[in-house]
Amino acid sequence: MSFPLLTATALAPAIGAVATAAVPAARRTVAKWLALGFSLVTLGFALAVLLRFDTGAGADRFQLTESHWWIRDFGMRYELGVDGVGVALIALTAVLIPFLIGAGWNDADPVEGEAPANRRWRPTQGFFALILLVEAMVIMSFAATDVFLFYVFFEAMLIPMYFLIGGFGDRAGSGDEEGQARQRTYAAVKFLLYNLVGGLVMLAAVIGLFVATADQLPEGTFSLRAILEARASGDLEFAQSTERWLFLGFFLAFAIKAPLWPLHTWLPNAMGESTAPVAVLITAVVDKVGTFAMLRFCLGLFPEASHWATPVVLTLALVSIVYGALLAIGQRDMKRLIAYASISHFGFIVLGIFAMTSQGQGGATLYMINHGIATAALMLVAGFLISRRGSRIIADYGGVQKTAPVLAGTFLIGGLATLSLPGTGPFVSEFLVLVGTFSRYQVAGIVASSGIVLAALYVLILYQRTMTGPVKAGLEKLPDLRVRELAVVAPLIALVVFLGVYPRPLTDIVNPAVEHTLSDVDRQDPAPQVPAEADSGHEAGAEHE
Amino acid sequence: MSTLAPLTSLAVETSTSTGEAVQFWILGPLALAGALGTVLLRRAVHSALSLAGTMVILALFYLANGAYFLGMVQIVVYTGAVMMLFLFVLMLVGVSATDSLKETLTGQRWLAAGCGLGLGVLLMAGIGQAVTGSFTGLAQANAGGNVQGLASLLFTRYVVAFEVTGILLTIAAVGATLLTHRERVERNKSQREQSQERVRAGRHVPPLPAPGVYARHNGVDLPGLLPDGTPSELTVNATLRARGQVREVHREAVDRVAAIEQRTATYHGQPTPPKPKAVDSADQADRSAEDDNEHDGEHDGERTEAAR
Amino acid sequence: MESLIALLIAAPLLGAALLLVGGRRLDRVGHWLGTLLAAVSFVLAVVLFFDLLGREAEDRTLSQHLFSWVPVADFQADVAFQLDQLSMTFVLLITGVGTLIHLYSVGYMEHDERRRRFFGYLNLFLAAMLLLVLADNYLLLYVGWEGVGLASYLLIGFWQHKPSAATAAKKAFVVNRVGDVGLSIAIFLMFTTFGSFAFDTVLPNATGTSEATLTGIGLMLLLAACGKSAQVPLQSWLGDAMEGPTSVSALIHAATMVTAGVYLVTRSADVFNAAPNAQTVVITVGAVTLLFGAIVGCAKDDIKKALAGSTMSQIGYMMLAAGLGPLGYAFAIMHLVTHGFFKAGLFLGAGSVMHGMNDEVDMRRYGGLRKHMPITFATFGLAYLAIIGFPYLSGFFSKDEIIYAGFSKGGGQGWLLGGVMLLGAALTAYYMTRIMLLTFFGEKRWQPDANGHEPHPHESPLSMTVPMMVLAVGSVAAGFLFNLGSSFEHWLEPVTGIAHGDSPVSHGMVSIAATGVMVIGVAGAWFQYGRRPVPVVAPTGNLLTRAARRDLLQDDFNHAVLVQPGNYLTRGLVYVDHKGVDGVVNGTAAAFGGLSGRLRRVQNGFARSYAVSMFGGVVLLVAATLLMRAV
Amino acid sequence: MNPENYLFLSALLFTVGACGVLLRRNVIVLFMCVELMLNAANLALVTFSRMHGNLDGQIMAFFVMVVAAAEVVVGLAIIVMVFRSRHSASVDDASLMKL
Repeated sequence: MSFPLLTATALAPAIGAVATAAVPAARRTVAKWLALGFSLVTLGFALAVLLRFDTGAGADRFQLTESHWWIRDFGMRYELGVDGVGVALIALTAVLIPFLIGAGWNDADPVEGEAPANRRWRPTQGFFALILLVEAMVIMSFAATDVFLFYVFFEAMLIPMYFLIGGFGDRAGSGDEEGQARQRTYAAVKFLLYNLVGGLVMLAAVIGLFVATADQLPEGTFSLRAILEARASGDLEFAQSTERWLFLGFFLAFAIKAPLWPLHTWLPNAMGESTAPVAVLITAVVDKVGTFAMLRFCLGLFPEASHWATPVVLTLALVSIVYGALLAIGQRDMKRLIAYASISHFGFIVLGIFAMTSQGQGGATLYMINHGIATAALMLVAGFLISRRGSRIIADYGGVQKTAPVLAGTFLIGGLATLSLPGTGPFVSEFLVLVGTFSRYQVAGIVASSGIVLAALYVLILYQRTMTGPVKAGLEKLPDLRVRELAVVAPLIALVVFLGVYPRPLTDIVNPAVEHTLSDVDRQDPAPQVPAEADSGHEAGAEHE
Repeated sequence: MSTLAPLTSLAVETSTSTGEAVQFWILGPLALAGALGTVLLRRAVHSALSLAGTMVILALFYLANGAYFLGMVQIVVYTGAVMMLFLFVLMLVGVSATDSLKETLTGQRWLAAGCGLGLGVLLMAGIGQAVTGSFTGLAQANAGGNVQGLASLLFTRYVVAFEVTGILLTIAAVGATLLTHRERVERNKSQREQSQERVRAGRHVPPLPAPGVYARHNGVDLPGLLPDGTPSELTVNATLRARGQVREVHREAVDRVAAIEQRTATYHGQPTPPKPKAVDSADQADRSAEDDNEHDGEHDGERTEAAR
Repeated sequence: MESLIALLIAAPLLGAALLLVGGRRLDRVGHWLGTLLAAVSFVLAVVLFFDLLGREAEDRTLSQHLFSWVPVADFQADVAFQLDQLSMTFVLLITGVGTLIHLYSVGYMEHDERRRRFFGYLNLFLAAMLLLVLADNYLLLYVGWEGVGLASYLLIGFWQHKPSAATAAKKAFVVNRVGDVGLSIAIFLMFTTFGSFAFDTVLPNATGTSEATLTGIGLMLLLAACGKSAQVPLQSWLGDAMEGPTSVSALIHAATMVTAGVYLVTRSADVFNAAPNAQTVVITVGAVTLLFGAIVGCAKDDIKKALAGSTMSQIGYMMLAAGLGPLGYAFAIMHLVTHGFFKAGLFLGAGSVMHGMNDEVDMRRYGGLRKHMPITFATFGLAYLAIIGFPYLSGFFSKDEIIYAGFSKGGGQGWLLGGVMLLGAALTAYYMTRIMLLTFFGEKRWQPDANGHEPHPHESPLSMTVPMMVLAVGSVAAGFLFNLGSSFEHWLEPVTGIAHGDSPVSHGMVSIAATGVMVIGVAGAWFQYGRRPVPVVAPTGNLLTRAARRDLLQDDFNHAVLVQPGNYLTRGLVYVDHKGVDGVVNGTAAAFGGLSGRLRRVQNGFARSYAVSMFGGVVLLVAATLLMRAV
Repeated sequence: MNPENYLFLSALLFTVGACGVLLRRNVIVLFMCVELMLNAANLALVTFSRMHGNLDGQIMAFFVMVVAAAEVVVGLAIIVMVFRSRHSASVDDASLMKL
């Protein structure tokens, strides 16, 4: 059989994690370079996946597949394979991690006077090892086509994340160390509990799925591909109630992971308390697993239930969009603001997924990528700023633009990308989502569009309060971006702009996958009603008069 | 042996002899009373005694039920050995140590009462349910003699259990000795050291006064009297003091001592020594303070009782 | 030839990239580089213009397809350009005026250490604006649309150390965003209706599509136009936008960007023609804004804000004309161009005045400046005459045409529109004369500023005066040239179409009437400001005056209706999220904690209570067994 | 009369003993109550053996006695030890079995 590329991609960071963790305490720099190296190796593999992936018309849906028995008695297989969405997201993960490592280069150095005598104390090694571990698990869950395999990594991810959030706060250094530690622990526990609840419900659903398949097929299976085929050939037909319950079980877990109102409150805590790279890791990488899984599992496995749930899900998504944006406007803490902005964006993603149009879902997938990169840019710059001043409170800043113009500039670009300005990646995706939604659910589309204005508000308010105006006391000597920091941010910004101007490569990868998903849920795009027949035209008109 | 008389006419199929019935109806209530006594009497000794009584009665019941061997064992082992053991320990711990009737655990009494009542009712109901009119006596079971019968069973069918219980007993004995035997970790203090630390501690340096001085009799639990006739508890053994078993010194004794002092004083033509208020424990301080204003002996006695 | 179109945009874009990324090395040459690239794209524009002139009127449409931008199923967005007469007009205006203003800024921003970045932003603006007018589909237009919004945001807030500037910039961007929502919804509707949003599919198919849909699209487009062109109800940002450097106000907030709304309406002519209701709304908006701006313009003491008011009102004219359909499109554009000249001229003049007066903007502290800065006075004066519609200057032609078109709408509507526009003309004459008198005539009223510097007005350097002169020439001659055999109409005819309604009044009468009201307005201003001395501190006038000074309470309205409730809402939601949503979660956790705390009490360590529980257990077991046996 | 009465009696004794265990605080008394319960059980066993006409019940009672003896020995030893360490014979004083 051919070289197991996906396994290699997932394995590289795992090995890297072990290697990094093994570095002796004194050799911090070695650990850092080691971690960076392995993340780059992973990136290499991911690019190989990207190249090997055939976007041609005749190409089959899941490619680079690997399949072995894992636990035969329970029909669990080690089964990997990627469709366009998976490829794109794996690429996103592999691209982001090196930047995160670069951004967090000094975040995990032991603080002065923090028991350097104790030789076994190696926070730095731990930090980077954990990040690599998360990367491995995320890639694995993007590549897994066996529901149970996916579940395992979906849950295992929580462990390193828990330690990353609880163990490494940013050096806000505002005196009250214990208070921060308490906050951090609270955030970490909250994150863990929230996701565990979802995960356990999902576990029940996963087992339920196995039972349901075992009832109808010769032997029960967890394999997504097998189930899809069986469903296509009509061998497998879930009872309506069964399907709906299973759907809910899966959806709850994913809705928590990709925080959907009202299950979102863990995100602001987690992102606020953790260091900027970890915050990016949460929102840009880990949470994407949730939305990705909605697209692949909820829709793929339970089409009928997905139709059934669509109205509710859309409503929740809309609430998330508006609610998240409004709360972002109301925040005093930079990182929490970005977190709430992300909640609003996840609303858009879910909206696009459940609009069940090729624009909507394609847009949603692009949105996952673009939001990842844009938020990374914004959050990392914010992190640099915070590490300089030692405070997350917006009111502590002002006039930064005068003392650190480059920092301010990058921050502005990140912000503009976040408010999805045309010419940046997020615009394309957001517009696609909106078009896709509007073409089937006009009211929803219009309500969601209000998010455009709100986004402008929270981003520009943030920029105005921190960057413009007279220079706040204590910021006169604020150093501008250092070379390392610039090297981290500049490529991200370049990427954002490139994807805004020429998203073609991405769309080519994503479109076929989306078509497949739509055929799973047997939905076609609504046809344009030109010329003449104008029934929905009337509604459209009515919307605005 | 009058109780043994009805035993000869045993093994009736449907109903026991009236004699046994009489015996039961006399002794049964007594046994129950003993049990209640065990539970309700305040002083441990009393409850121990009433328990012993119950056990004896039970022994009689065994005999009445044709378990001659057990009856004897009951008397010898239980009433003889076990209860005596209990009494020894009681002596060790304090014979007259009493429970205060105040229940410290909230709701304990009610729960206990509820449970007890419930269990009683249920057991009664259960037994009542299981009542079968007739019963097979032990006539042929005891045909070869009760002890022989037991032995034949014990050494055939239950031989393993028997051995095991033997081992159990051995272990119990060893365990008991181990538990109660105290390992001395440091060497004994020499007398010198003891006296030295006594002086350092500023405790009573000279040897303690002997009990019973000037007392009507020299029981070890009778405190000696100070020159003014106030009893000094220092003279009584610490253990007794701990158990609160210091005997009362009766007022006459005190007065008599005082009188003797008086007389000798007048004989030598000395001025009467003033009654010193020098006392060695607050307990006696207020007591002698009371001596002045009221002179009621047993009232005084029960007051000291209360003082303990 | 087509390939030049992309270069048209590429030149300033390159400039922007170089200047913004280039860093300090370019500080010395940056401004010249920017100006040069602007000039380059102007030259290209001229070349293309003559190329178009060389062709037949019918095939004067060049188009260039660069690459497919966002292809998702039916959603096919391309990066492709289309250059027709309408676009060409705009391109010339943008690049021409743009270049001039670049030149002007070289002098105007001389003492600003961030001049390089300023020119970067200006180039960015040019690129975006060109993209806007050259796009061949609405989505790409949207990109340019937001691009100019961004540029204007950056330029308004260029002096970021001033909180007022930062706030104004934010306000402008947000208000524009509201309009953009309109544009995007319009695009959604087009996509759902026509399956595309390229001009050449949407516009031809417009006729024959349900009117309701078209009305919807039209209204949404209008909303967008209102945002960009500061029309009621989204007008509030323009006044504050004057916080930016004056050359910016001249280029973006007078000549080009704010007129994008008119471009949008004109470009979507077919849609609006097929949706009369939408047109009516457009007309109403135009008329209202026309008066609104004029009234505000009359009351302001800040010279730039007064000019901003006038800009609004002039764009109101254009909007109204555009709303008239084929009757007015051509004249809307014509007025747009002439206005581009004279209003830019006016702003540059104002800038030059401020340049000489230590950035003093209060006209009541000017006075008698004509002898101190003659060139400025001359150019400003010419532009002034042009805008008030002095006969045979450019304003005269374009405005009269619009008024005439208004009358020829026919019926009571026609009379009404004509009347309104005449009133507007009178007001225009009034407030412009007021500005003129307050600034250049009368005795000097200036005083030392806050730092005690006595301003000593002086004429501005050549780099500033030259553009002013050029624009002055433009504002004098443009109208006349355009009207020469109504060349302009015929130039635009293929795009907008031409119609001539039957006006109740003849063309000549309209001109006479317009001139008449102009004279009245000037006289009114003269009587108020020319004859008696002007108080340095504005008197509290009547209610209308005071309202007008506060921009007719637009900000108070927005504050009361939008901002304040918004604040309360967000604060409330923050509270709800913390106490409500999060409270539920933490509450559950706390509940479990408390419960276990209670249960812990049972383990009180007293052997007897354990005994009780065991005993109770026994009782239960016995009971259970008995029950089993009972049943 | 019928030997069942012995059973009723033993039930009563057992209950009383149990209540004693629950109510008394003095370790020794408590222990006696346990003995009382054991005896009650024995009475029942003996009675059963009589009713069924075989000696197994008595054997059981015998074993109970032996075990009880062993238990008493060890138990009392423990009591003595506890008393030594904390000079008290009250169960409630040894309440360290808390969480």
